[in-house]
Amino acid sequence: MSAFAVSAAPIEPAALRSELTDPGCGGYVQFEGWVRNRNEGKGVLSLEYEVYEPLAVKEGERIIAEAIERFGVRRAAAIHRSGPLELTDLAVLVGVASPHRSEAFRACRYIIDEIKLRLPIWKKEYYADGSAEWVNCRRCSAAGHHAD
Amino acid sequence: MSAFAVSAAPIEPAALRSELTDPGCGGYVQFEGWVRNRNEGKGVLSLEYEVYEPLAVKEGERIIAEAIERFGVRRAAAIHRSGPLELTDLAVLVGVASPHRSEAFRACRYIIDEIKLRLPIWKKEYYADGSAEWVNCRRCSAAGHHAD
Amino acid sequence: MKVEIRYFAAFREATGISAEPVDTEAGTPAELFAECSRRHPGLAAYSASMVAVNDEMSDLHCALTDGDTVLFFPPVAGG
Amino acid sequence: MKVEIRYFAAFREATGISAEPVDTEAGTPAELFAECSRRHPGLAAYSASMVAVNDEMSDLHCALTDGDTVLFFPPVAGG
Repeated sequence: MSAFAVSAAPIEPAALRSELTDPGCGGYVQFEGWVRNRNEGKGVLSLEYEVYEPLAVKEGERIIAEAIERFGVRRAAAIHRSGPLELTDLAVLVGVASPHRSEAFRACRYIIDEIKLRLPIWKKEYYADGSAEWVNCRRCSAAGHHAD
Repeated sequence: MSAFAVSAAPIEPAALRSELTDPGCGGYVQFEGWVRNRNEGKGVLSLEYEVYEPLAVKEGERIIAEAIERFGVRRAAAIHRSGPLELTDLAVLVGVASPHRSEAFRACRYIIDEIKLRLPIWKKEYYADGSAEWVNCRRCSAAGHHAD
Repeated sequence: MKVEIRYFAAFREATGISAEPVDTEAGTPAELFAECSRRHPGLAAYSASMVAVNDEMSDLHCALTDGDTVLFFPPVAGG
Repeated sequence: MKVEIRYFAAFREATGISAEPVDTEAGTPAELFAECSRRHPGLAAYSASMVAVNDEMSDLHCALTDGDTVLFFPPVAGG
């Protein structure tokens, strides 16, 4: 398995966990990002991820390699969904196995933080009031203008 | 489900995860303690947990309640195994769901740290050299004496 | 004063018993543990690290009362 | 100089296209984005936040060369 993957199908946490099982590891930390029913005060009904996969995979694998190098953990991997998702669906999964738990917590936190900052992935949210918006894109509009 | 449980049967992570699923939560952090093949330089073959269940459950539920109160997370639960375990078996499982991920990471870390410090649970390790030992009990022997 | 004592894990193995009723003048769990160590030489190598009284976590220097159940815990190692 | 431009997410919706070949004198992705904003008024409300050149993350002020593929990314929101 590649350390980072993009999946159009539902993510199975049990599969990632088995891939990372290692008799030399005493601690395993898993992060899951779930589709939430609210964002910045608005009711969310569903959302859609657009992923530029060639670069997301390349940069995702780089992030995993950095985490292994920086925190000395034994094994790490992550999967990000693409396409339409419903409430409570699993949007992103990160797993880290390490001899000791402290490094596993820190590496897992690092990976999800960097995934959110660096990967070419965009999220369009569909709201209860009928509107839809690319998340973060209000902030990306130039001063004095309004995005949509 | 009670927030903290002791189980003599194998722990199923998927069951805990479904119990904690919440459409108001965007972040879920799970910690798993796995039986590791080494401890303090010795090869471990298997181990056994002894749990004083009435107090472990009471104190375990207190830890979960503290984590929810202190970090403001929405939902948290944990399960600890008792009895004989083999390498890579799941010894303890902690799950925390929260609107945002930062609190979920901190609450999960708090719960596992406190479980290790406060619950009346003891671990006897069986080593490759044929010996067996209650973990931590060398440290509990008085100065000038040797535990076993 | 009569109290019930329970031993766990390494303490149970060191004493060879998991429980015993005792008649004691010990005022605290710490004094009671010292008394037990004289009765059970295997226990003399250890010091008590945690104690519970009547299924509540307690303190080695709390006051014992007649009828208490005192649980002596060796250092814990969950997780 | 000929380059290929690709637009994603909000940028694709703002321009109405996902890619276009252009002949340009722009020396950097930043200059190129300004040029695109004049051609696509919908884009004028935004500034580019991240750019990739030939499938490598790059810098808005790097030097472009003939034949490059330039990917303009709006602010990302994975996770």
